[in-house]
Formats: sequence, structure tokens, C-alpha cells
Amino acid sequence: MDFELSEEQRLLKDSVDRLIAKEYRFERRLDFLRRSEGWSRQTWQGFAEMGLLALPFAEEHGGFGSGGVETMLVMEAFGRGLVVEPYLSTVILAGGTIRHSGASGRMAETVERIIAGEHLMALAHNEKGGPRHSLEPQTRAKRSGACWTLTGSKIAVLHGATADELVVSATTDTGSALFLVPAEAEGISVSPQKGYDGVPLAEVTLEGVSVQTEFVLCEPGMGEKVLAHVIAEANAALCAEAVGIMGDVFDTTCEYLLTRTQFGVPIGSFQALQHQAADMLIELELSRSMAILAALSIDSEPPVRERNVSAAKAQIGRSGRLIGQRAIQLHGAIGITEEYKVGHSFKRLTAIDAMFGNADWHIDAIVEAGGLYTA
Amino acid sequence: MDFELSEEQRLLKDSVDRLIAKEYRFERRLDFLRRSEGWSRQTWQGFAEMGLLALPFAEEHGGFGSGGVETMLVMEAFGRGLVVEPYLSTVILAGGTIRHSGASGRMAETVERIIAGEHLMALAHNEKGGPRHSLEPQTRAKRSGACWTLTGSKIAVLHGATADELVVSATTDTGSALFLVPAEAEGISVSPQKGYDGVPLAEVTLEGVSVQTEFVLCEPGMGEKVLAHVIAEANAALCAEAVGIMGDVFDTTCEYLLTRTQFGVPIGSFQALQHQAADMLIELELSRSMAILAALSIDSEPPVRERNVSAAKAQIGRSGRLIGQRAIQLHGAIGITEEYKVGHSFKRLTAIDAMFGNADWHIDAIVEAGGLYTA
Amino acid sequence: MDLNFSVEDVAFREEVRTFLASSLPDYLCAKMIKRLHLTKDETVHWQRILNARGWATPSWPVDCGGQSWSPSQRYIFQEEMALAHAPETQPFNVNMIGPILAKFGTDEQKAKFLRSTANLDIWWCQGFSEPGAGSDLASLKTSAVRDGNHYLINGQKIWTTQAQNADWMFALVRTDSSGRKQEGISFLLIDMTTHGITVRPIETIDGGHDANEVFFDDVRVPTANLIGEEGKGWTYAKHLLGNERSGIARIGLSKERLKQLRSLEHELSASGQLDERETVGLKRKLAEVEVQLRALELTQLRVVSADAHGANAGAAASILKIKGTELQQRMTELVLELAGPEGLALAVDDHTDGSGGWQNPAAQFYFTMRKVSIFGGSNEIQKNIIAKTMLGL
Amino acid sequence: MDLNFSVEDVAFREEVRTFLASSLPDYLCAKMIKRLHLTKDETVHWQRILNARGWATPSWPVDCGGQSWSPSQRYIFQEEMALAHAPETQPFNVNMIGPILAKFGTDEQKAKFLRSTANLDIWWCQGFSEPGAGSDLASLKTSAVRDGNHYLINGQKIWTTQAQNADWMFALVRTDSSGRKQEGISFLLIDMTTHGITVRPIETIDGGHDANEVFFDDVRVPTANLIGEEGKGWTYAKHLLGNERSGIARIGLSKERLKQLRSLEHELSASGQLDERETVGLKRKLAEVEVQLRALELTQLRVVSADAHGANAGAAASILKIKGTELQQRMTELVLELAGPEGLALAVDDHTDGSGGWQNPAAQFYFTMRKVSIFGGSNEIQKNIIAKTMLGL
Repeated sequence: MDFELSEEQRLLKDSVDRLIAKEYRFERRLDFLRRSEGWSRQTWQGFAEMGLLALPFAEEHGGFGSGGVETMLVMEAFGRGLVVEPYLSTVILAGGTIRHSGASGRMAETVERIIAGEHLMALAHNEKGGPRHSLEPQTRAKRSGACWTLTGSKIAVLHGATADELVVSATTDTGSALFLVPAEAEGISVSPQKGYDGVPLAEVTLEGVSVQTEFVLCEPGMGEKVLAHVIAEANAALCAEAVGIMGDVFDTTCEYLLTRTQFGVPIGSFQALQHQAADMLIELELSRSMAILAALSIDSEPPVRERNVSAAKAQIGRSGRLIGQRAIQLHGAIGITEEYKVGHSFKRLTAIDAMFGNADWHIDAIVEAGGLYTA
Repeated sequence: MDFELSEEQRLLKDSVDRLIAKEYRFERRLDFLRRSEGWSRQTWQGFAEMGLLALPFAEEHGGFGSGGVETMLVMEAFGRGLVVEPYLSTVILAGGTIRHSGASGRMAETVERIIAGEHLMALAHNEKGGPRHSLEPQTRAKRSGACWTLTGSKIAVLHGATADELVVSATTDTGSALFLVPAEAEGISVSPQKGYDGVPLAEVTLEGVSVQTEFVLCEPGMGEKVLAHVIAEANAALCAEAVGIMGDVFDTTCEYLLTRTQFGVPIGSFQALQHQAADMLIELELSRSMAILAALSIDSEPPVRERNVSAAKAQIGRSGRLIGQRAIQLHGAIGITEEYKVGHSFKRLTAIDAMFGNADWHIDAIVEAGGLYTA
Repeated sequence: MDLNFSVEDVAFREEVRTFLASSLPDYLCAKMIKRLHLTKDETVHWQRILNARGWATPSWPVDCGGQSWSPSQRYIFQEEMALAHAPETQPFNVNMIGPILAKFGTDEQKAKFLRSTANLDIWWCQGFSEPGAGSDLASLKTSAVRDGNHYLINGQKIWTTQAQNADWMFALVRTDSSGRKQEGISFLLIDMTTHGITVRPIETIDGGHDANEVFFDDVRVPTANLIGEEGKGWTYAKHLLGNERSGIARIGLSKERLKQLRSLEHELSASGQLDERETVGLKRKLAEVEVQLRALELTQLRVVSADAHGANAGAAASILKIKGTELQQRMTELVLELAGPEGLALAVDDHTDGSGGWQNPAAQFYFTMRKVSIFGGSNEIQKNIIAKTMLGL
Repeated sequence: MDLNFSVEDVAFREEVRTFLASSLPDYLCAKMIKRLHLTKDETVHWQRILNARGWATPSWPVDCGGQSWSPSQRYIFQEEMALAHAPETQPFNVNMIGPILAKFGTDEQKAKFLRSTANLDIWWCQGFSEPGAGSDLASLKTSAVRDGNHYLINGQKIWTTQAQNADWMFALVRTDSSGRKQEGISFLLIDMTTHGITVRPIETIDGGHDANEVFFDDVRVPTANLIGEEGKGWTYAKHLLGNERSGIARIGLSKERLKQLRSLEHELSASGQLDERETVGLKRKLAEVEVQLRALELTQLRVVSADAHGANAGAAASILKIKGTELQQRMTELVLELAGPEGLALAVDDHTDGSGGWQNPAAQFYFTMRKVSIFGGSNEIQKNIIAKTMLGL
């Protein structure tokens, strides 16, 4: 039982923390958001050069074969900086589907290009209308000869509009599968949207998109299993990101309490505000513990993995809301201005809760699983 | 739309408030609790003399034919004093079953004796094992000739051990009914218990208790309807009692905040405690509003009555817990001593939530009814 | 005690309802249902319709264009407005400067401003907050120095809502910095076209541009624009606080939003987007909100009734403000929860076009409503007020 | 990072488990499961069993009878004790005066007290709180006036847990009232059989008689019973606070109670006392508690791990205390909710007999647990400490 980082992990943490502190100051991020793509390809190259894009991929494909803790360290730093680049979509989500489908020859090349920062991907799995966060897509895939034909529509595809290639979930006659679809494929239309948290999204429509069998990433019947694993990893990553955000928000709030004066004293001298800040710290520490649990659980067997990740996501959803709302309230009007970072952090925390199941959804998942402590 | 009391109501309120302030000081109550019956027959006679026992009964039976507001005023005063006498059991619950069953000749006499303070009653309807707060008793009543035979057992019978007569709910072949059973009837056994709130309780076992048909208070098939109405009245009364308790607790806590000094100042000068007290006042006022709603709703048609009473009981359950817990916390150690009133108030608020459905149970009742605001 | 409204009140409600049904333009109603921002012209259009009926400024004194409504009539009017999705009247004109002019203005000021204020011929903004003076409003620094029959104004206001649309500002300025900080404050009317005024918009996290900074650089304001006496501005400003208790909890609005939540719940559970368990969970949350809203509504009505009987409600305004804003915020949380991942995307142009689903403005609405517990005296300040009322400390 | 315990730790856990399985008397285990109070004799009996194994005082220095356990071993020991329903050791002896004697006691004091304290041959109580000095402990007034080689004690202590059973009291007394209030406090050991001491029981709302008032009327205490230096008592007392971080959140106890809640949930839903909707509601509440407990458990383990690496955990003790007590209290709320109307009645003699159902002690347990957020530095005081740590104000 040990919560200390290894030497390599500490080095990774230090360098990514430094990178974010130096290259991702809030003013620069505001500038990124104003660009047409909404993020910075230069920063992305920086991530590639530092090796961040290679972390979770197998060494045989040019990656580092890192685990949940390394991803956690990166995502926490990204949270502090409110990074909007497509790390989650390309490396964790789409990259995860490749990793867990067992990357074969063709895929190895794709992974190499991801690692080099030359290939952007997105996972198209959310759909409208069905049960929330269902892993059984309404999008259909029909086989005819050496081809599959995909028809359906996807929403909330993170970084969908700048992706070179999409991973699309679809239901076949023998269960769900995952398909690789180039962004310029015939029959695909991608309409970009702006996420309220600054992260670009897209709606994707597939009208009889033809996919060669060699682009079947994950065979029919295996889609659900792979997707569940990838989403667990994404949730663990989001938990870490949320902890980074909460930590930053907490620090900023403490600083504000010490510098903002009203009635002739720093507002941090008001006990009611002190106690609100103390509540924030409690939530932050509990969340940090759960983000660690999630990071350490993503390679466990599904029941344990799902339960622990759900518990972490539930904790972080609740804590994120409390910390975000309290931070705004303690800041007063300045907290809700677009020029000030805390409001952006609040928005991202809100989005993190909304993605891949919010707190209540995960509480129900734990109920379904028969409880958290059930051995 | 008017929340003012009528002249008569104001007079009633003043006199019962005065009676409680004068005759029901906390030290006297502690003395009552130590007696074998756990309450004071002398006080009961005082209630009779003031006409409080006559309030809800029809004028033709010697009552005042008063409504929910009058009961509210009495119960709020009783709440302030933490009155342990059998008003709820005799006048509201058992008395209510008589009123709503349509009191005939024999009953008129019983009502007269209740009003005179000479006859104590209790409602035996709670049972073990079945669904919570079910109105379909497991206790069975079988008819043979001019007699009914009752078999079953009842729990949490308020003031059951000192009652001269019990109202017992039982299921017949044609639906549930209510029976009048003298406390000394053959086959009945009553085992007294102490409630944690100071209110005496009893478990009642009926083994083939024989009841003449003239003692059928409420015909088979009508029991549920009458019981539902009586329980709504009891819940409205408990809401009013809770408001009286919360008001008293709030006043006591404010006084304590002003008089208790620590670190050289009254603890009420600490902002964090001030804000906790402000939260208490908010809950108190919301609860008061809902107790009024309940009092004004008990003669409405069942769907409106049930919804409004459930809403009130839910509000009061939540507020009572918050106010009780906060009051203890703000008092510190003194709050949990048996010599100090606040702890007793806390216990009674806890018991009120537990009786006739707690806050969550009533929220579910509102859900079942399709919502509160549904016209 | 009687929860039913009087026959007169019921008739009044019917009158209001009839008027709104016939006079509220459909396009405004539609925009309100979609929670879209109204343009200045739209707000003006509606207020003039109300004003033509004499109902734009009912709380003003009758001789200034108000109505002699009872507290319960005022309550009914506000509730029916909200339930009909009618836009609110311009608050700075109607709830703030109007009553101030009526009570403290000179005859000249009344003649000059009252009618045009009611008719929204002039649009007012409020210049109270400053960068260093938020909750501690009295520490404001914008200075007004007497120079003949003018004041010379220098300084800065912040969070000035709708300053970009305003023709006039009513402002608190410092005319004396020698004594107690409350005592050197004066209440001034400032023509926004005066030379030396710069308005800079502040973008807020909901994507709106309602807030502004206003800079004063040697701005000359005639002394005739002073309200009441110099140095008494704090008293006049305080008069506004707790002035309007009958609408502070915004019950009508919350009821209308609750209706929307109920219909979303039906829609989502009927279409299978929420499974049975989620539906039960949601229904419970709605029931919790309903109970609290009903409790708040009745508390509001008790205050209305007490006002009608001439009683003073003490900490009531603060209680209504705190609980009212908490419920408003809670309901935006629930809408956002319902939106799920579909709510992640912003509408393309949310403030003018309503082509997206209800999900897209959900987040913005949630963000917007964070301010209700901050502005108008933060909920922490309200708790201080309650504590002071009950503990006297 | 690794959530798994080391091979050594796993072996240690097995050793503890085996010991407890064979050494914990069945009747004690049964009483603990039913949440019955232990008699003094029972507590003594169990502590002597532990002490014989060397495990009554593991956190003491090794040369004073302690164990050189790692933080994770201490954690494991506490957890296994709780999961096995073993009674806790007498806290005033083991966690309070023992470590004080070991660190600040003279050789004579150590020789006189340490062994008998560990073996519970003498029973200690703590005399800190006074009627006017609760959260503001340093304002205590009980005076100790030097008279030759004795102190003359006059004054009153309150909330003295288990004073009725105590042979000795360790007390804070005022030896000087001239300077800063913290500086005139001394730490004194008082024989409870000394002439002039009166113990008066305080009944608490859970029906218990654990708390007492203790009055001192010209009580003569040898100066040899002074711990450390006169006037330095405050420093020694503060040493106790935050001393024992590895058990403060009481994770093991809460886990064990959660298990009980789970089995009650199964029982009540299987028997139809909770309908399906209630069962789902209850399961959600339990899952919420589980998530929080897991988060707290991991936070506790992080502190243990940091201790093992020699780090300082700052506000950690306060965080663990606040959240730990909140969860303990929450679980008693849930048990009481489950008890329903059956929980209204007290057991006939709840502290000695376990013949009633689980419902009857539910309320008393709920009432008892209100004190955990008050005693040992109230949760408000803990938040002050956190704020001080992070804001430095």
C-alpha cells in the first residue's frame, strides 16, 4: 500500500506540470479558443515531442506502455491548464479502442502517426434518443461482400470536426462493432459545434458509408466490451482532469480570499467564507483519493473496474459541482466573467459531470452492481 | 387569501399558550416523565376544563366543531411545551375515527366522556412486518353471529397502556374495519413501552378477542378511508407540533448564542454560527407555512388533502432534522444532556418524522400522486 | 385563515389573464418560452403595451402613474405575468429609479422623468457597484466634485447591467470623503451621452454581454440632477432594499419552470431516454423541488398577507431572496441534468435564434443563474442580515 | 502507487485476524454487535488480553511497551479490530495519558504509571473541559495553588467521560492567571480518591451516564504529580491533538456498520417491509455512503502512506475528523430510518440486555453519535483549523 510516485512518474509529472505552467497560461488558452479550430496545433506538437501522445500505447508500436497513473498525472496537469487539445478524443478514446481491439499491422501504422502528432481521431458513439450512455448503438452496420455499410447519426463527438479518422460504433446482426471511418469518406457529414466548456464537438451523420472489412476495428459482438473498457479509462482520465481543475480553482479561491478586501479586511477573514473554503478542501481531497482509485483500477477485471470508476466519477461529479459553485459564489461577480479563469473551470467541471454518466447515473450503476464494498 | 387568525382563534391561541407557559415548564415536564404513567392526569383535567379536548368534536356531541386551524394552534403550543399527554392518541386519532365514522347514539356518550377528560383512548393500527404504514391490517376479524373475533398484534400504539378503550383496525372478508375494544377485554394483552421521546407506547396482542357488532366503529370496507382521513389529520397536527418545537428550539438557540461566551465574546458573534442559525430560521418559516397548508387542507377532498399533507410532512421531516441537529451542534455538549430541553426537543422532532411516514416516504407519496402542483 | 383568494382577487386575476392573452405578442411569448434574450426594442415594445393599460408601474404611487393594488393583487399580477411567459418590465426603470423619483425627486425631476421612465422612452441603468466596492457598497470611490452648478465626476462603475442600452444612469457617487463612509455618498442622475463616459462590455460565462464597466473622466453633471440632499444618497439607496418584497422570491417564474421540467420529464421517460429507475429518481427530485417551492410560495403569501395587515415582516425579504434563488438555481441544475451529453453543445446563436433543442441553452441558463445568489446582496450578506435581525449582533 | 498491501502487511493482517478469532471472547463480540455498552470489568478484561499479547498500546514507544509498527500496520490493526467487533482499548489510558507519560513523564512517573496504565490496573479520565471553557479550552479556571510540596486544587471540570470509574485523572489546571491564558496552565495527575473530590453524573439524551461533573474543593495533590514544567501544560495537551491520525476517521467501524446496513436492507426488502421503490431509494442512499466511505478510506490510506514516507499531512487530521464523523452520523440516521415506527420504543434495559430487536437501540445510537461532531474539537473548530492552515489567517 503506497501512494508515492515512482522516479519516472515524478519526472513525467514535473515535466508536464512545467509545460502547462509555461505554455498554457490562461491568456494563451483564451487565444486558442478564439481560433477557428478552437485549439492549438503547435501545442499538440509540443505534446508529441514530450512523448505524451505515446504514453498508453504498447512499446512495440512506439509507445511507452504506461498505465493509469501516468495518464492521471497528465490529465491532472491538463485540468490545471484547462487544456482543450484533443488528447481525450485521440489518445484515450479512439486510441483506446485501437489498443483494446488488439492492434494489428495496419493499426500499428495508425498508432505511430498518432504518436507523432500527425493523426487526429475521434470516437463517435453518443446517440440521440436512446437510453443515456447506452453501449448498444442504434447506428446499423450491414455486411455485403467485403464491405460494411454504416447508417445512423452520432452526437457530441468530441473534436469530431478536426479528426482525420473516426471510430464509429454500430450494431450488426451479430452484436455491436467498431469501425474506422476516414473523415472524408463518402456519405459522412460532420457538422461542427462549440461546447460550452470550449471543447469542440460535432454531430456526425452516416448515410450508407461504405467501410472495407480491413477497417473493422473490433469484430461484431466485441464492440460493447471494448467500448466499456475505453469509457472506463476515459472516466478515470476525466476524474484526474477534474482534480486538476478543482485544485487550481481551490488555490485561486484561497488567493482571492486573501487579496480581495471588503469592509477594510480580506474577505478570507470572514468565518462563514473560511468554512466554505474548508468544505472545498475536503471535497478536493476526497476527489483526489477517488481519482487515484480510478487510475489504479482501469486494468482490473470489469466488475471491480466498473464499480471503482463509477464510485470515482460519482464523487467527482458531486465534488466538482460543489467546488465550482462555491468558487463562483466566493468570488462574486468576477467569477462569472469570461475574462477570469474560475468561470471557465466551472464550465469544464460541469461538462465533465455530464460526460459518460453523471454522478447520479454512476450511483445507479453501483446499485446495479450490488454495491461498492461487495467483495 | 388571508393568514390572520379570527378573534376566537386568537383567544384560543393566547389561552393555550399561557397555559403551557405557566403549567408546562420544562422542570415540571421532567417530573411528569419520571412518574409511572409518564404524564400528568392533573394537566389532562386542565386541558378538559379549558375545552381543548372538545375542540374537533361536533357541537351536537358537546364539542366545538373546530377545524384544522384550531388544532394547529393547540398542537403548536403543545410542541413548545413538549406535552406528553395523550391528546394525539385520544382526541385526534381515536377521536377522529369516531368523528369520521359518523358518531351514533352510543358514540355520543363516549365523546362526552372524552371531552370531560374521563375517557382515554388509543388507536392500534401499526403492525410489524408488513409494508410500512400500510392501511391494510394483517389483524383479522371474523364474524360469527352477533360477534366479531379479532386476532393479531399491534405495535407502537401511542398511549396504549393507559387507554380505557382501543380502536383496532382489522381486515374482514369484505375489507378493513375499525373496532372498539375495551382495554380489559378478554384475550387482549397490552405491554407498555417507553418511547425515546418520552411518549408512552404499547404493544397490543389480540388473541380471539370477541367484539359485539354494536362496537363496530366503522363497517367493513370503510376502515381504510376513515383511517386515511384520521392519519392525515394526525400528520397535520404533528406538523403543527413540530413547528412549535422548532420555534422553541430556535429561540433557545439564539438565546444561547447570545449568552454563551468563548474566546471572550458571545459565540453568536461567530459568522459561521450566525449563518447556521439563519439557515434554521429559513427552515422554521418554510415549515410554518407548510403546517398552515396542512391545517387548511384536512377537510379538502382526498387527493388534495393527501398531497398537501404529504408535502407538509416531508418539509417538516427535513426541517426538523436540520433544526434539531444544528441546535445540538450549536449548543455543544450541553445540548445532549438530559437536563437541558433542546435534547428532548430533538428527540421529539426525530419521533415526529418517524411517525405516519417520514420525509422520504411522503416524497414518494407525492410521486405516486403525480406531483404536488398537478391541478 | 383562508388560502383562497377573495372574490375581488379572483376577478382581478381573470382581468389580468384576459389582458395578457389578448395583448402579449405571440413572438415575445415564444422567445420567452425558449429562454432567449429579448432585444431592447422588444422590451420597450412590451412595456409600452403594459403602460398603455396603466400596468407598467403598478407599485408606484397612484399620482405618479401607479395602481392602488393590494399586496395580493400585486402578487397575482406578477404570478400571471410569469405564467403567461410575459417579459418582466425593465427593472431599473420600474423597480428602482421610478420609486426613488416618486419619493425623493423634485417636482422638476418628476415632471422631466417619470412619464418617460414608465413608458421606457428613456432607459435607465444603475451605477452602484465599483471594482473595490461589491458587498461593501458604501466604500465606493467615484468622486463628484462641486464646480459651480455642476458636479465633476471621475471614477469607475462595474457590473453595470444594460449600460450599453442606457440613456441615463442613476448613480451613487462620493461627494465627501471626510466622515463615515456612508455619509459622503450622493445620489445622482447622469445622462449617458455626456462627454467623458466610456462603456466597456464585460462578457460573462453564459455568453451574455449584459454587464459593463463604465468609466467617468471629468464628466460634468448639472447639480439639478442631484436626488434629495447631498450626502444622503446612502439613505435613498437603502430605501430600495427590501422595498419590493412581494416579488422577490419569483414564485411565478419558478412555477413556470417547474411546469417545463415536468413536461421534459414526461417527454424523456415516454421516449425511453430515461429508464424506469432514472424516471423514478427524477420524479423524486421534482417532488422535492415542488415541496420547497410550495413552502416558499406560502411563505411569500404570508408576507403578502402580513403586508396587507400592516405588519412588518422582519427578516422576510432575506429569507425569500435566499430560498427563492436557491430554487431557481436548483431548477437550472435539473434541466442541465436532463439535457445530458446533448446539452454539451451551445446553440449556434443562442440569443437571437431558437432553432436548437431545449438542451442547448440549458447550460447557459445554468451559468446565468449563478449570479442570482450574488447580485442584489449576496446570499451570504442576506444571512448576515437575518442574523442581525434575530441576534442583534 | 499501489493499493495492495505489502506481503509483510498481508501476513501481519493474518496474524491479527488469527489472534482476534481465538482471543476475543464470544460474549464481548455479541455485545458489540448489538451495540451494548460494556461494563468496566468487560473493558478491563479485554484490554488485559490484548496487553498480554503486547497489543494494548502499540502506538507507545517500544521501550514503554509499544510496538514498532509501520503506519500501515497500525491501520490494519485498527481495521481488523473493528471488523472483528473487538472493543476499543480504553482511550484515555492508551491514546492520551500513556503517550504523554512516555514523552514528558519523569522516570518515577513512568515507573509508577506506565505498566498499570497499559494493563488497565488503573483507569484514567481526562479533566480538560470546564463549564466556561469548551471550544475555548485555554480559558479554563480550575486553580492549582502551590502549598509546600502540594498543589491545592479548587474548581470544576465537566463532561468528564467515565469519571465514575476512574482511579486517576489527568487534568489541566491554572497555576498562573497573570499572563497569556495559555501560559498559566499546568498538567497534573490527580488521584480520584483524594479528599475533596466529588463526581456527579450527567445523564445524556441517549440514556447514558458516561459524562460527569467533577468538583474540586481544596484537593491536595503532590507536586510530584506535575507533568513536565509548571505552566507548560498547554504544550503537552496540544501534543495530543492530531497525534493519532491513523485512526481518527474510524474507517473500520464505519465499514462494519455499513455491512450491518446492507444486511438490514436485504432483510427488510426480502420480507416486504420495504416495497420496491423504497428498496431502490435505500440502495441509492447506501451507495452514496459507500462512495464517501471509500473516498475517506483512501484519504486515510494516503495519510498513512505519507506518514510512512515522513511527510506532514497539514490539515489532514481535521479533514478525516470532519468527514469521518459525518459518515458515522449519517449511518445512524439510516439505521433509524430503517427502524421506522418500530424504532420509537426504547429497549427495556438497553445497556445490559440485548433481547430487543435491532430497532430499539437505533434511536439511542443516533442520539449518541451527535456528540462525535462536538467532542474532540467540534467540526466548526476543525474547519477553523483547516482555514488557518490554508489561508494563514
